[in-house]
Amino acid sequence: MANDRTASGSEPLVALYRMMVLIRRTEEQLARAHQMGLVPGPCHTYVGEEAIATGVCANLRADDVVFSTHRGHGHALAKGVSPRAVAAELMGKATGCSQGRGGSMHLFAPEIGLMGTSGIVGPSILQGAGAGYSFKLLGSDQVSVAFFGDGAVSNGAFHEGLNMAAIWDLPVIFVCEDNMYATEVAFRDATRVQDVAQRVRASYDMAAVRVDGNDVLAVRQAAEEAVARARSGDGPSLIDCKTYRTRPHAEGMRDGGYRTAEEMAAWKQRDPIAAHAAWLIEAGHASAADLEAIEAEATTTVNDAIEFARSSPFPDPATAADFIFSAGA
Amino acid sequence: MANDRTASGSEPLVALYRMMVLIRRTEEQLARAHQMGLVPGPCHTYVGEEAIATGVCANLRADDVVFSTHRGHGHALAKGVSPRAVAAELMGKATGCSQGRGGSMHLFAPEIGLMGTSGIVGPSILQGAGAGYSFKLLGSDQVSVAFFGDGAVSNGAFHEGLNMAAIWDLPVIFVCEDNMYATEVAFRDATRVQDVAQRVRASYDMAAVRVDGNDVLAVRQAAEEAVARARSGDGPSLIDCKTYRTRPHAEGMRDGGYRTAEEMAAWKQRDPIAAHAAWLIEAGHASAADLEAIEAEATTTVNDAIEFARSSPFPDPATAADFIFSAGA
Amino acid sequence: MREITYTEAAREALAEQMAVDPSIFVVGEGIGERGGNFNTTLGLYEKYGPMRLRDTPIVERGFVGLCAGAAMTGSRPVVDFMFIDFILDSMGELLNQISKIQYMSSGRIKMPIVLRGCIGIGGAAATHHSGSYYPLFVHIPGFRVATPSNPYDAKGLLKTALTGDDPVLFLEHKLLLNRRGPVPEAEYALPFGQAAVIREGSDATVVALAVMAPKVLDVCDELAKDRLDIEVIDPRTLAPLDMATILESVGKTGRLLIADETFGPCGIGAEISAQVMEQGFDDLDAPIARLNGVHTPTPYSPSLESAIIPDNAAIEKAIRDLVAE
Amino acid sequence: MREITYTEAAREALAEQMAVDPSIFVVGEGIGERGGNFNTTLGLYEKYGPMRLRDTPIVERGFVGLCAGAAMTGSRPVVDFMFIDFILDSMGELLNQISKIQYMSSGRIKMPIVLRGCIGIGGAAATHHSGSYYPLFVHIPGFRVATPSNPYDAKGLLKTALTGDDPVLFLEHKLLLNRRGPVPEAEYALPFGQAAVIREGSDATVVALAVMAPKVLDVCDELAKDRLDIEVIDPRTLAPLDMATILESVGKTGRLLIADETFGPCGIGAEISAQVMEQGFDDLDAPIARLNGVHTPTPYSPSLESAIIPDNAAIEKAIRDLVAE
Ligand SMILES: Cc1ncc(C[n+]2csc(CCOP(=O)(O)OP(=O)(O)O)c2C)c(N)n1
Ligand SMILES: Cc1ncc(C[n+]2csc(CCOP(=O)(O)OP(=O)(O)O)c2C)c(N)n1
Ligand SMILES: [Mg+2]
Ligand SMILES: [Mg+2]
Repeated sequence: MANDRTASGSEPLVALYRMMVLIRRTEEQLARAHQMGLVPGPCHTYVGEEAIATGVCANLRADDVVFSTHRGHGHALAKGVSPRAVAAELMGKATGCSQGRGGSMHLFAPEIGLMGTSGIVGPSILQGAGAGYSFKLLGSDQVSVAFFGDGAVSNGAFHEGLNMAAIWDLPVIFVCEDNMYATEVAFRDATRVQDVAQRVRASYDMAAVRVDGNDVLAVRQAAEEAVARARSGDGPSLIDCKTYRTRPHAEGMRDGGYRTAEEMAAWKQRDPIAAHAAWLIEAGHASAADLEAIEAEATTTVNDAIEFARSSPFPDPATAADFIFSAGA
Repeated sequence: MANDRTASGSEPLVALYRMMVLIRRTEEQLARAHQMGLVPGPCHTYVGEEAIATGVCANLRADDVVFSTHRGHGHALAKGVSPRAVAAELMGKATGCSQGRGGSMHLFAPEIGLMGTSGIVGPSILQGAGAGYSFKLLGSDQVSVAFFGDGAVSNGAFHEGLNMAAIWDLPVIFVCEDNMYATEVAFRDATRVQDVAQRVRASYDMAAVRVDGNDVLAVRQAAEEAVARARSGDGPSLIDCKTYRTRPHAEGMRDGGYRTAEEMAAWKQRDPIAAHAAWLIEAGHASAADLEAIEAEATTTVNDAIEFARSSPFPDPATAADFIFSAGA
Repeated sequence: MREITYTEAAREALAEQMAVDPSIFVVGEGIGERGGNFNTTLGLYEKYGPMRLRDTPIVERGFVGLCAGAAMTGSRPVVDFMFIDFILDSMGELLNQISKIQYMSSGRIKMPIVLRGCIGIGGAAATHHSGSYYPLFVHIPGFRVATPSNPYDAKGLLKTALTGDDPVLFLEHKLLLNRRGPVPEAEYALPFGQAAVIREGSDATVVALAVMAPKVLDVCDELAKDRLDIEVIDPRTLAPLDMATILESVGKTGRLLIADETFGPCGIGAEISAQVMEQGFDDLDAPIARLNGVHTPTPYSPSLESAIIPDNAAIEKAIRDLVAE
Repeated sequence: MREITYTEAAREALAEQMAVDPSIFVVGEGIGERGGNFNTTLGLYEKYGPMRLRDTPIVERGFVGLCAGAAMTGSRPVVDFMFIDFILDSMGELLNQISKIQYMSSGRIKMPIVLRGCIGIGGAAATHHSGSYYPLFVHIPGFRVATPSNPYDAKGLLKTALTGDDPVLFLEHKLLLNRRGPVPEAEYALPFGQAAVIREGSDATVVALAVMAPKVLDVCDELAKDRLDIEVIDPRTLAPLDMATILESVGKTGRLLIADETFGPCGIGAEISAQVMEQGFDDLDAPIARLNGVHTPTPYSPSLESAIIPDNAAIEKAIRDLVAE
């Protein structure tokens, strides 16, 4: 609505766009870098799912914490890790956010609350619950967010983690990114009931909502409520986000067989960035030119990040076994 | 009803009584033997919960299989293991059903479908599902039963196991023995939703009913339906049996603090054996004298079993490492 | 003889056994229509369908426990972990159930289950996809552990795994998967517990397992130019471990190096060293040496990754040092 | 000096640290009001309440993973497994997360977590309640592993565990729990990686850990009557392992036996043997010997159970054989 178009009213809405575009451009460039052989290890992109990390992290403070998965670039960026640090990490450089130790699936930036992405399905849920336990024990009002895919929902970690968070009223937000597939195993084949929010309410008596994961405003709103609930001591929530990844499970993987071209095309129509752009313009929060400028800016930022990463040094082999134990131990 | 009092009509109903009494007497004698130092290891009795194993196993064939828990004496007996073999096992004798290798928590009689009791919470559920997978794969009409306590419901094995059984339509009957406590942790503290059947329907779309676990006829009826469902290829079921153990978690353990004398007294009033006895007499299926005779018979059988166990030899120490691998391997 | 890849050889073993034994089924993520992340089951789904090629949710503990129950009741499950790292969530089912049930039941229940997956460091897979773990399964009683280093062994050992009645860890190093080698068309199987002397020599013995076998062979070919004549043994299975072949070799050479990519502490090298100490002490002309990967989680960056695995230079140095002792 | 039990000593360490460090909390089944199956937390719930003494559902994987997240964010969790066997369901969280996160985060995240539980064979606990498993955690990088053999060490090592920033396995042998011993009232802590020479001698060295330490001491007292003068070393922590003390002793005695109740293959004895081989070969007057429990699941029956653990007679024979070599 036009009368929302004040600096303070529009800027947070435009910022959502800015972040989604930044994630998209970074992912596209990382995919290219992977094709060029600049990313030595695996690379799972977040293309198509940007609204979720963006909408959730928009509600977080720097001292709130996030635990993420193998598909974690978007969460890292949305939590504030720079594209430089992400790109350098994927290229295995000393300037990466994990100093080259981690790669795509192990991004760490604890200074700003990115407590790690995990190559194993499940642990983000438990560690997220654990951070919530810490905050409650220590009397802090920080909150904890655990991201995970539909693939985690059948895993024991999901059930053990949500149950503990529920019975102990922990300040945790569980964010399920249901993109309908775990690699090529469809969620409908992995379980008979795909309404995760309904299950969580019925089994754990936890606040749980289902949202369109491609609608950044819907995600942001659900997360706002969940964060408020957690921060005020009213316990955990689950946000069940329906979404779709429009690239293969990982770069370089064949993507056929398990999903149809029609399905993919239909979801591409529902691109979260395009949808938010249209809304911003229609509601008068930004002009097409504003958005083009944002895209240009993102392109510049990401180009710089890739260049930074390429020109950064590899870590010193002599440090390969450093940091296994804490200093002085 | 009196007109049910034909030999064929009454006998199965009386048999339920016979089995429950046999379990009770065996447990009482094992508890005594434990106090006397004749049972060298731990001993978890089934006193108060006899109706469940009895009602379920009354529907099973010898080639159907059962997977059980640390509290497995009742399941073993109901599946047809002799009191001699159980008592001897608890005394660590060569004549025990596990030849002295197992003890109270590891009873095996695969010849008659007792596929093992487990000292670890969880595996019975997964192995039960696996036997169902086998039967389906091999085209057999056998069914599989997994017993477990309320303590297993929060464990990941429960969720992973039930989900697999549901999505693959396995011929399995999951029997939850909800005696309200896992050692001294109350089920109400372990989870916010204690209606297990409701949870299982909502999360796994599995047939699930809640029954009075102290009512042997109710259990038998629920199991009859579940077994028929499994045997005819219509998939798994869960039976959520509410019950109570009237002895300590394990023999020799202190039993105070976590439950009140009133609660215990109230449940003792609901003794499954007394209730069934009253019903049998009232419905005209047996006379008080009939039941007394059955008790006397059980006492004789169990006394014989204890005597047999006491006088049996310990296993030969030279066999301590036999059977780790299959023969010839 | 025809040459096929390691993966093809193992797949052939699986396909042949699935054709003759309808009780075999495979579980894993993406092992159905997709044919496996590492092509372990390619083409089999079309033949045998979903009951025998079972795509699963991500429930490693769950499906291992399920397979235990299936193995106990007449089936012969093959668990395809893809990366063996994912086995860790199922350790309770493995160490407390699968390895113990034959024993507990006094041999009345069998446990014919094959647990397979890719091991090892390579390709910047990083620390959640680079584990090996075999010493854990050698330490715990009740497992057979096979680590074939070439296509011929891969097929022959998997055949034995699929026809025996014991739990078998079948571990395929990711850098070996695409290596080609001769594999006869005729039926064969390789017994467990029989090491292969893959190179004869008299100056020293090197026990090299999994990916280290071809690496050590390459180095020894180089060393031969300097008239160093090294015997190389691939144990092929770590449980049972064929100590007789190793001891015989040490009796001849007097010197022993154990080369193993994974960790040293409480590893395979330690066990072999201790056994040779106990049974072949007098044969030793020099202390037994171990060459292992650095004792650290696996870093991602190629510059760090290559620093923690024993490369050819490290192997050469270890052998030269041993001979010089 | 006052004498208290092993359990009391460890509980004192926990109570003292909980009093000064509000970030410590304990999770486990029955560790709240009940005070722990082994009285590990007796009396603490009354003082500190449920947030710090947290009774849990039976979710070993879950609460270990939860404690990892808590340790990463400023808390200091103590996981009380009761029987250490229950740790197996959490191996994924331990081996892939807890042991790796300090490394992965380049030391920016700490992992101060204590994992405690009862180990060992005894009392017909049978095969699901008799495991030890410590070689697994020595093999995998990233853990500290303590196996105190007496009350003094139990308190001192737990203090160090509770003030350090690394994951520590604190393993209490069930047959030691009620043993009494001197424990000073004054504050103290024992550093990790420092073995104790618990008996001096010159004829041979025996490394004896956990329950084997008191057993070996008893046997050596007997052997002293025959003028056999045995040095006994308790490593106290297995990771880090104080090889310097062992090597020094072997330098003096020339003979070494490692006595360990748990399994031989890829065990602690293998590692010590291999290291002495590498660093102390010339000191050896006889092959290093290992004495271990039989490599089998633990049977229930006392007649079988006692056949698989090294008893005093077996210890005596092993030492006599070693000295006679
Ligand atoms: C415990 C475990 N098992 C298997 C894998 C291999 N794996 C990596 S990603 C993936 C699929 C994950 O699906 P989902 O959770 O839906 O996340 P998405 O990739 O769809 O974002 C699998 C099976 C793993 N990482 N961890
Ligand atoms: C994985 C695991 N953790 C802990 C234990 C210790 N333990 C033995 S019985 C028990 C309680 C089980 O409760 P429930 O499942 O309700 O069965 P019940 O004893 O009430 O019949 C516990 C915690 C165990 N056996 N296995
Ligand atoms: Mg998904
Ligand atoms: Mg219970």
